[in-house]
Amino acid sequence: MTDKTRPHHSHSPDEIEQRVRNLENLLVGKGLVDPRTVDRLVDTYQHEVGPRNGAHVVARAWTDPEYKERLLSDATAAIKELGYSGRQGEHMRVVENAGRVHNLVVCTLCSCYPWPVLGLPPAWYKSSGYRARAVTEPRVVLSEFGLELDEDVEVRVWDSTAEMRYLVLPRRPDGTEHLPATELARLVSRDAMIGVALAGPAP
Amino acid sequence: MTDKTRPHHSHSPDEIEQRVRNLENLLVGKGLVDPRTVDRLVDTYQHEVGPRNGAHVVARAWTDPEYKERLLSDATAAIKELGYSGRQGEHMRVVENAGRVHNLVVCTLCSCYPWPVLGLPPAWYKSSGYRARAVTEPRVVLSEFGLELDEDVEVRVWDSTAEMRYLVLPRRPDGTEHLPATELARLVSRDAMIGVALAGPAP
Amino acid sequence: MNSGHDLGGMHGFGDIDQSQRENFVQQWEERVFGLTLACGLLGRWNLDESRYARERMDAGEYLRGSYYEHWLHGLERLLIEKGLVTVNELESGRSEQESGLNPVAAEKIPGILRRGAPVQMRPQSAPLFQAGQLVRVRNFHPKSHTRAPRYVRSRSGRVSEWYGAYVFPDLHSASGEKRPAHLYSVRFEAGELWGERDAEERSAVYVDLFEPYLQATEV
Amino acid sequence: MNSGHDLGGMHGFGDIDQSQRENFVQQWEERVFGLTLACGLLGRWNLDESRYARERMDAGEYLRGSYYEHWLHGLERLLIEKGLVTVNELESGRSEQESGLNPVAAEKIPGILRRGAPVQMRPQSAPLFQAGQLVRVRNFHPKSHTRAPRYVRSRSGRVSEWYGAYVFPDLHSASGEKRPAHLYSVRFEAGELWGERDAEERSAVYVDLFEPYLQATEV
Repeated sequence: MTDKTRPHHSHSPDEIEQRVRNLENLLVGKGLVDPRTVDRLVDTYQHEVGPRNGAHVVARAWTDPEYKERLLSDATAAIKELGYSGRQGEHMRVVENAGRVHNLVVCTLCSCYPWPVLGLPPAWYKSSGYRARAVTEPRVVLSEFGLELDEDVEVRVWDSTAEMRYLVLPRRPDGTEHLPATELARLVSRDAMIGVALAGPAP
Repeated sequence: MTDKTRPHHSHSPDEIEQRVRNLENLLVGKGLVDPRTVDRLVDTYQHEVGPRNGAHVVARAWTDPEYKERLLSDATAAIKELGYSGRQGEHMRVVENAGRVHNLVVCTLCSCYPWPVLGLPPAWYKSSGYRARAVTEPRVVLSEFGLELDEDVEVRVWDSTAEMRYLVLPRRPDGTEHLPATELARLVSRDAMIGVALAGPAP
Repeated sequence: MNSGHDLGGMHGFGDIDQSQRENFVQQWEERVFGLTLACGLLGRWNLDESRYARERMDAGEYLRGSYYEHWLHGLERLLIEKGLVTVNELESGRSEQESGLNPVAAEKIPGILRRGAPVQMRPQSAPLFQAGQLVRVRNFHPKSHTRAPRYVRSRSGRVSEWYGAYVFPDLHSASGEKRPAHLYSVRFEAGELWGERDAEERSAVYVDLFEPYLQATEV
Repeated sequence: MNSGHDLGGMHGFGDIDQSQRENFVQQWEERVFGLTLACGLLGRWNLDESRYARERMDAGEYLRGSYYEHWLHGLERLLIEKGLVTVNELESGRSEQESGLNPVAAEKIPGILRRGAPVQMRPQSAPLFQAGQLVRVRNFHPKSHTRAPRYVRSRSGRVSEWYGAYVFPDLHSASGEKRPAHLYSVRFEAGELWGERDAEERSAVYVDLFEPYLQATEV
């Protein structure tokens, strides 16, 4: 449509950039914020905390039935065993793709997401379209992500409306019985732990 | 808030003006539109059709009980008697402020409004705020318009969701028994026929 | 469709700007108004299609945009969708081919406006509901055009009046087919719509609803 | 509040832009993220207040704006509302008076993030509902903050799990008071949410809902 010929945001990137720079200068000037603290916060989630943590948890669950049991019954504690805990993951729950069930996670009201195991969410997870549609037409959404579910599979959508954060435990791919946990973890993508993909080698 | 420092619309007036001018030139160039027709349409609703028509109807109803009866039972026909009919008023209904009842008209989905008797709606009638709030907090809306209703008055809000157009028949002000219909009509404002005001001398 | 246009019950818009007492706020709006009506008179789309065209505007653009920006968007969209202009033409503003149609002449306008376009039809069946009857609006969420606002879905009210049969807009916007549907004015108590805690006292909303939106309900 | 943020079930957004696979799309977003967290650590507002601050963004701006524009709006709003900066300062970008507060040091960040801020509380009563029980979400439309999305209001579902008692966000955002409320995961069949005609087959939505949102319902 003709929308394409028109700018999609009300404020130019330059304007916002300037506004944010002014805000930071102001907050630093008032002694409210230490810019090194801001750097540290950004750096933590850019480089330290990310979906490798979640993949570690998943691979462990695939290879250790007792761990898996603990993970499904008390995810927060089981995940902490592996060293992951804290902000935006104070209370976690793991939902398993098993039998004829596929799970999908969304936050329709904002962008709740299990930071300690997945880091910060991808921009699409926070988009209006995903938040609006994941609960009404999850199969259509999944098929846009390239995931066509069999008709007899039930889709369970988890809308994170409170402080419980959800992580999908994907199905272990066939033919991986011989692989060690470190190799298995490489098969677990962030998208698989949100539920918009299956575990497996990257396409 | 800081919103005030930022532009409120995505496109500058100049941009839209140019876009509309281009569109009109294109449509005329393609032989789809005669600019004189556009002039005529605008002129009709700018200068010919307006709330004086509705005021005429109301004053007649105040002074002619039989007319009022016809107006309340078949508004479209009764209004046509006075020469008003047509587009966006093909089907009309008049609701009377009587007893302990006050009526208010809105169109939450777009901007439906009885053109033949009121002309085109004021911009506020089409605003998001009016459309959103008239159905949830009509008393608050009315009080913003300066109309404080007694607690025992029932507010009836008419949401024009189909092709029926609503006109409020306001209460005749006290002490006007001696006035002829032509004088009475001057006491009937557009706002009174939408329901956000009472009939009476302009404040 | 559930989108930005379905405003009943939405919060956060603040006070109403009563200073805008005229219909047209800016000059270009007059032209958009006239162009929309003039193009509508070509008969290539109906009123329900034009409403649906506006509703499909991106929800954020709709809510940020002024009223006649909705109309402008709807008109451009319909002109393209109905093949009356091309995207290229719209972007360049230059006609690449004459339409071969005859624009409606200015002289015809008074008669056209006076006649209007009534949408009442002969009913094909007896109305299912009667005045005084309790009904419930169905819970449905079509992506297509509907005139049942979201705030009345699943809510129960009492039929206040039967208006006769009218063109059913949900179908009319989708296919152009004019099928009659019984139309009712239904009265909803404010407490039923918004919950007793959040509703104003002594207040009711009357909504015009087509029979396919409604089902009988137990008292 | 019913506003632009309450997106579940809204139409008209088109395909999801999957190309945006990173969290930060533009450089300034990193700063907004860090500033928001750093200011939050001053302890002048809680998480629910910061959500409510974003929700109060004009609905059109919210839907047109990018995610971190919501955050930027919310942060500016809270800084002003809580008296940490003045409108003048925000507009000029120049500090007119030092805050006298101590900013959180970078060295403290790892510990703070690792500890997080748990919101589970000791229950003050036994939970009213049990797993397997049918419940209905109340029909309510507060202008204030709530975590019951509009699409589940009035809908019935089955309690899937009781999670314990947690800080009740509706109150927490309004007054800062931490009052425990039982939290349940409730399973809603898609047909119950969207109507049989518009729902996908074999699909259910699990929503986390606080006890005050719920009432027992007959089967």
